[in-house]
Amino acid sequence: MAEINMVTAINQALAELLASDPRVVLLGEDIGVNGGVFRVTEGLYERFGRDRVMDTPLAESGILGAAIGMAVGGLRPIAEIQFMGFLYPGLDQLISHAGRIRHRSLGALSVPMVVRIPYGGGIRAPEQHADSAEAYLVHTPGLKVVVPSTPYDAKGLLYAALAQDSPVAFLEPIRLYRLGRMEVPEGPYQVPIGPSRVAREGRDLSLFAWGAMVPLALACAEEIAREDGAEVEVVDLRTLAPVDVEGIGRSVRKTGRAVVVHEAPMTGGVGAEVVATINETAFWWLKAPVARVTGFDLPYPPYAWEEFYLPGSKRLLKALRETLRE
Amino acid sequence: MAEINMVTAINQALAELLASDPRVVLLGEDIGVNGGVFRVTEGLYERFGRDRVMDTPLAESGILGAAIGMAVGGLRPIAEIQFMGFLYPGLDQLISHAGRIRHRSLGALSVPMVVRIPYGGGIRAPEQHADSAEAYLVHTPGLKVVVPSTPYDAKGLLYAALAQDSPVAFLEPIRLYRLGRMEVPEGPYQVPIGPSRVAREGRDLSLFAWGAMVPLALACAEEIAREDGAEVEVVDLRTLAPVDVEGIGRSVRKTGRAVVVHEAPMTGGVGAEVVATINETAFWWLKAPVARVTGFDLPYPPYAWEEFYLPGSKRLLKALRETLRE
Amino acid sequence: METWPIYRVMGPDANDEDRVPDPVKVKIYEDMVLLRTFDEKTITLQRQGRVGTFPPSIGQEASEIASAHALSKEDWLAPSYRDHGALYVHGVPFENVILFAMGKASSISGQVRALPTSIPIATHLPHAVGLAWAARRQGEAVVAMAYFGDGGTSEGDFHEALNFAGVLKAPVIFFCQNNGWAISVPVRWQTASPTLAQKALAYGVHGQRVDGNDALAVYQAVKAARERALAGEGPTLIEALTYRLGPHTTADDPSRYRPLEEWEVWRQRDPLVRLGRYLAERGLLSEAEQAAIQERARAWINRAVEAAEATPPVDPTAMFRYLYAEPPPRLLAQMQALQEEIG
Amino acid sequence: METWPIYRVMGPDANDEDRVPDPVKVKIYEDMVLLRTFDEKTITLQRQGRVGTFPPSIGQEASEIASAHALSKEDWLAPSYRDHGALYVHGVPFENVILFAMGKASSISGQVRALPTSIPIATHLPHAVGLAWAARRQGEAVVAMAYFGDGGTSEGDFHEALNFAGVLKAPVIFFCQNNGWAISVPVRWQTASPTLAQKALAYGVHGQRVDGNDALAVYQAVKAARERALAGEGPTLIEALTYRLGPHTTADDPSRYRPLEEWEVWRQRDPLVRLGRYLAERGLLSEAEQAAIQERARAWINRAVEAAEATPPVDPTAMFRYLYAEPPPRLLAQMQALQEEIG
Ligand SMILES: Cc1ncc(C[n+]2csc(CCOP(=O)(O)OP(=O)(O)O)c2C)c(N)n1
Ligand SMILES: Cc1ncc(C[n+]2csc(CCOP(=O)(O)OP(=O)(O)O)c2C)c(N)n1
Ligand SMILES: [Mg+2]
Ligand SMILES: [Mg+2]
Repeated sequence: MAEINMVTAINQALAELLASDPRVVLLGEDIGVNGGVFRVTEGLYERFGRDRVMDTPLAESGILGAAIGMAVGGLRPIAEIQFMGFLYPGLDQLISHAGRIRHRSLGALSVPMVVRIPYGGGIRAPEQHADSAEAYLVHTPGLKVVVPSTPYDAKGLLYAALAQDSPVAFLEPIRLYRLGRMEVPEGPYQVPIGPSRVAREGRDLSLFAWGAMVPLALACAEEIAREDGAEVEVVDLRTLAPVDVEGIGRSVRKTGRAVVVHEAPMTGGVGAEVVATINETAFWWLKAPVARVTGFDLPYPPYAWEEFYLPGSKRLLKALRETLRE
Repeated sequence: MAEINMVTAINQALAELLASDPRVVLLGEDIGVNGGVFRVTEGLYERFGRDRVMDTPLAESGILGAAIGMAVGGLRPIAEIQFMGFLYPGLDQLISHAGRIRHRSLGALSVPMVVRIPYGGGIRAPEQHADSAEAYLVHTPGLKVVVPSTPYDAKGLLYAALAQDSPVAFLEPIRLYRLGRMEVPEGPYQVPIGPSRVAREGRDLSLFAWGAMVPLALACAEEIAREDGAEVEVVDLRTLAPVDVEGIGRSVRKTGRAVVVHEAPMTGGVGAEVVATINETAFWWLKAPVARVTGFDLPYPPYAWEEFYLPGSKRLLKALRETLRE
Repeated sequence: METWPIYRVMGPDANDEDRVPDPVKVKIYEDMVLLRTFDEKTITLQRQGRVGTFPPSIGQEASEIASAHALSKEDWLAPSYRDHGALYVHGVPFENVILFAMGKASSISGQVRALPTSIPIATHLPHAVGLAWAARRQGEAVVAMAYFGDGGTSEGDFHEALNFAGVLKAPVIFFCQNNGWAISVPVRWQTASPTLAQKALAYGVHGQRVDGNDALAVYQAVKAARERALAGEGPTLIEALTYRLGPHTTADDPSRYRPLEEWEVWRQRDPLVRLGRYLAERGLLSEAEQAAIQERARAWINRAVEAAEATPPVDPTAMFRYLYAEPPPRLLAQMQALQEEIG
Repeated sequence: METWPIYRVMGPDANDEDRVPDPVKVKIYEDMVLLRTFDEKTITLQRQGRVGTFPPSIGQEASEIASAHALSKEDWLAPSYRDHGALYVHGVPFENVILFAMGKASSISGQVRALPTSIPIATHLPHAVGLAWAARRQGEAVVAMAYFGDGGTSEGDFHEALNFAGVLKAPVIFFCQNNGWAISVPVRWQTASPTLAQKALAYGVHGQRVDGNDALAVYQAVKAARERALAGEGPTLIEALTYRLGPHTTADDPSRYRPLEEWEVWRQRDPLVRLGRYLAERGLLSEAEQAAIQERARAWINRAVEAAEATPPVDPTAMFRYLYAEPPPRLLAQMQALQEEIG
């Protein structure tokens, strides 16, 4: 098996899906001739042609709305939103339609589409190119939301996403695109949507993370093991919606302590949902308040401030130690 | 002082603001000649003319975007979105611009605008006319979000909203528009944005609510007092963003138990933020898990299902009793 | 600047009337009668609290009904909230339309190729583009048609959809019923463009104005747009000039904003009366036959309403069944909680 | 269909050149040189990791600079990410432009009447309408001008803004730089409309095509639109035909999508060379003087970059200062936590 990075893993999955299922079409801005601004769709236009890998006009609501129509009409569209900060002009299509058509038609129609959305910070991008807006999606009934943190999961979750009968937002952590390589099998396999993944076992504290926060979480867990002799369990949520109520509860019932880390602003972020879910499933096991380690309640700042804005190991280690101490 | 309902209180505030401040302009769909689909702007067009009370084309992003420009340019626009379910096509303007211009200009520009948004269910409205989407707004840095539950608060919060240097989403619970009357002073007064309001004192449990859930919360609190002899403190959050960290913590540190009730779907709703805030400010005082009583994780259903979807006294009383019992 | 003639078939100097088969003319009339009868009935039911807020099509029956008759059943429909008439023509049983008005059913049903009515204005236009594209990719010779109003032309999604469709040359028809008003906002406050049809020029697509109270013209205009689309000549924007004679919905009071004189003018142009007169003149349907059709419609609707009211109340937990193929655990727990709650 | 002539001033059979004052011509040239010099320098800095991703305007200097020169300082500017040139002309010190490229400052500064550059495409167009309306209501004789690209015409907000402006007859100029490409998407895939200017017809507003590499024509076109707006004749959509000679941003590689021949053709039309030749021919600025201007620009930019790099690193907590007039308690707590974190 080849060791590949996340960009290649997603590209491979897309190529295999296009090759094996004629219903699959890709659409988005600059995904065709240019191969995508992150090169995720590289080579697909050349191989599958303009009718399957469609460079669209610059219009997010149009892209998502057209994808909805395609999905209802029998195709399996995979739409790309170039950066998460540009999802907002198209958000209505996800909230008002993608998430509701199945419900509103009482199951007669469904919307099996995938929306790929590069997201998150840490790469010195221009303003408004580093948003983490997963909370809006998680609060939208009818949408599933997944976030891979490894090349293997990226490919497997993409296969799983395309097999759903529901629309799936597939969030791609930009910072991890080329950060590491791992063995990824060729051909189809699915990483199930729903269950979280214990990325590191531990008995003393549950650390919940997703996307680019997972490597940070793992690194901090190692440091805590080394320096403090405590074992942090790192849970990569992987699926944000539907939330893995059982997986979250199980881990915290074991450890009795929890921290959740994300890039998005704290208030109303998915971290709040994790805390609330812990409160509901593991309250009696809790030995300390759950800590949220997050971006600040500010718009993502210009990149000179980025390192201060994003949760880093200092901020996370402090929270872990405080939570372990209580 | 006259006893008036919430529609009249808002109408009165708008009329006074238009009369006293030439910078105030109203804009929205059907707010002029027609006086608004809920009659909230009744009579204002006739009195202040088309340049101050503007019937706009049918375009939410255009309305909010124009309002942003007006606010930066020195006016004090009050935009109306006809129903909360129609905010979504304009959400980008709030997320990408209204909430960021002050930050992105490092304070050189500000966006003092108010967006009035009728919201919520319970009136047998057509599909997609009953959404409670406050969670999207609360997670958006730079926006303030207020929700009155009484005519007095409606007028006072509107005055306060217009005095802000920030954009304020002013959510109007449709179900309460004409539900009760109370004395409301003529002329200006502000209900401060930020602090919650203890609508009913109690020592045994803190019940957090806003909008149309407040009367429900009060009724259930009375019933619990009568039937169970426990005293529920009802906290009307009133301001959802910035969240009243101190007020929430104070009440739960006193009572040791909490329930939060809202109409929106549970997952990722503002209830999660309330739970997380309690976890951070009152964990050591908690005697039971905090219960969330909410709409289900579904799109708002057709109106024949409405009574089953919305939190009602049965659902809330059950949660209160369980939480009191633990 | 191009001129934008208004296409007519039933007018004095119009032609093309023979291109509409006589049985189709009669069927269009019957369906228009049924729609009018239902709308009038439902306004009464709403006043009695027996249905919720309801948007009647009174005055727009020609564009509403004749347009849908020009489609094939394989075509896709993307309707708005006011398009129960078109949905019925396209295959949704009227029984279902009634249950929907009672909040008990979906706006669509069964095997009909239609989306649920779009409540947020014009946001369904991109769906029609996608449906058309899907059909083409799958080798089907069908079109997608979206219904919307004059107000809908102001929404960003109108623009994005027409632009997409133009670029793709997708087989779509954008059917705009310009009924003069978007609730209380007259067209001249909606846009400074002298016509809505000319907005097509911004997208390199075909624009067509048609007399929307001329059922035969509407039928022909949609037919022609459909043929163009299937011939690979791309989308058409049709502006059907009509008028809403009733309120926007049962919650609306048009006397607050609409000059009575304007209404009077358009009442004289009632599309149902006009088609009835035409059919009588041509000997296709006598006045007596028309009266019988109206009577049958009334009786049928009354029975159907009674039947709908006699259907059992909704199963409270049914709402949990449809959102996902398999409801996730938390949703199942919510369903169980509701079950316990209602006992 | 209206024809859409391309307005030129510097062409063979063009006129109007005397309407642009000579000192303005020279100043436009100087500013174009400064912008070109800065953009070239910044591409190098980016390769060295000294600035972040950067969008140069190389090839578009005539439309970028001359358009802004046609405004009054009291007018409002609503720029896009590529419009640091226009912002500079409108009053943002170039020092600030450099700091912004380094991620250390806002895209605007001081008392200039401009919005921060809009990153999401075309979503700032409605702001220009609001600014224009606010100015009119406050009795100011000013306009608002929005900058955007060919790709921007596909966004819903383009449509909503132009439609609003048309209805309000607001004093707005929509200045579209059609540089042929939206990143990798050519205009013909962006829209099936043969021109962008004709999109004005959908809104009852004035549409104008201009040679965007003809600095004097751009200047005159904006001046004329401004006068029309101030005379109460409503908004104008200007399509300035130009070309991006460089990459979309420093992260982009145009060789992946753009035919070299096309680029060659447009390189021959370099607006800077063209204006230089014109000024030399008219005896307004000799080649030697032009060389001196270029030399001064280089020296100035080098010094300014050094100065910008020598500014102290940002204060980490400064980002908390601006979102609200008074930061709410949780935000203050976050600021204190950061303060502790960085020690
Ligand atoms: C996005 C959105 N905004 C606002 C509304 C509220 N609303 C419902 S119908 C309507 C007017 C629609 O007018 P038009 O498009 O002309 O259609 P008509 O009702 O005349 O058929 C408005 C503003 C809505 N449903 N969706
Ligand atoms: C709403 C939105 N969608 C996508 C993007 C990503 N993006 C940045 S520039 C660009 C192309 C813009 O092309 P055009 O409007 O022609 O302007 P130009 O860059 O050529 O000046 C795209 C797709 C964005 N910034 N905003
Ligand atoms: Mg209408
Ligand atoms: Mg361009």
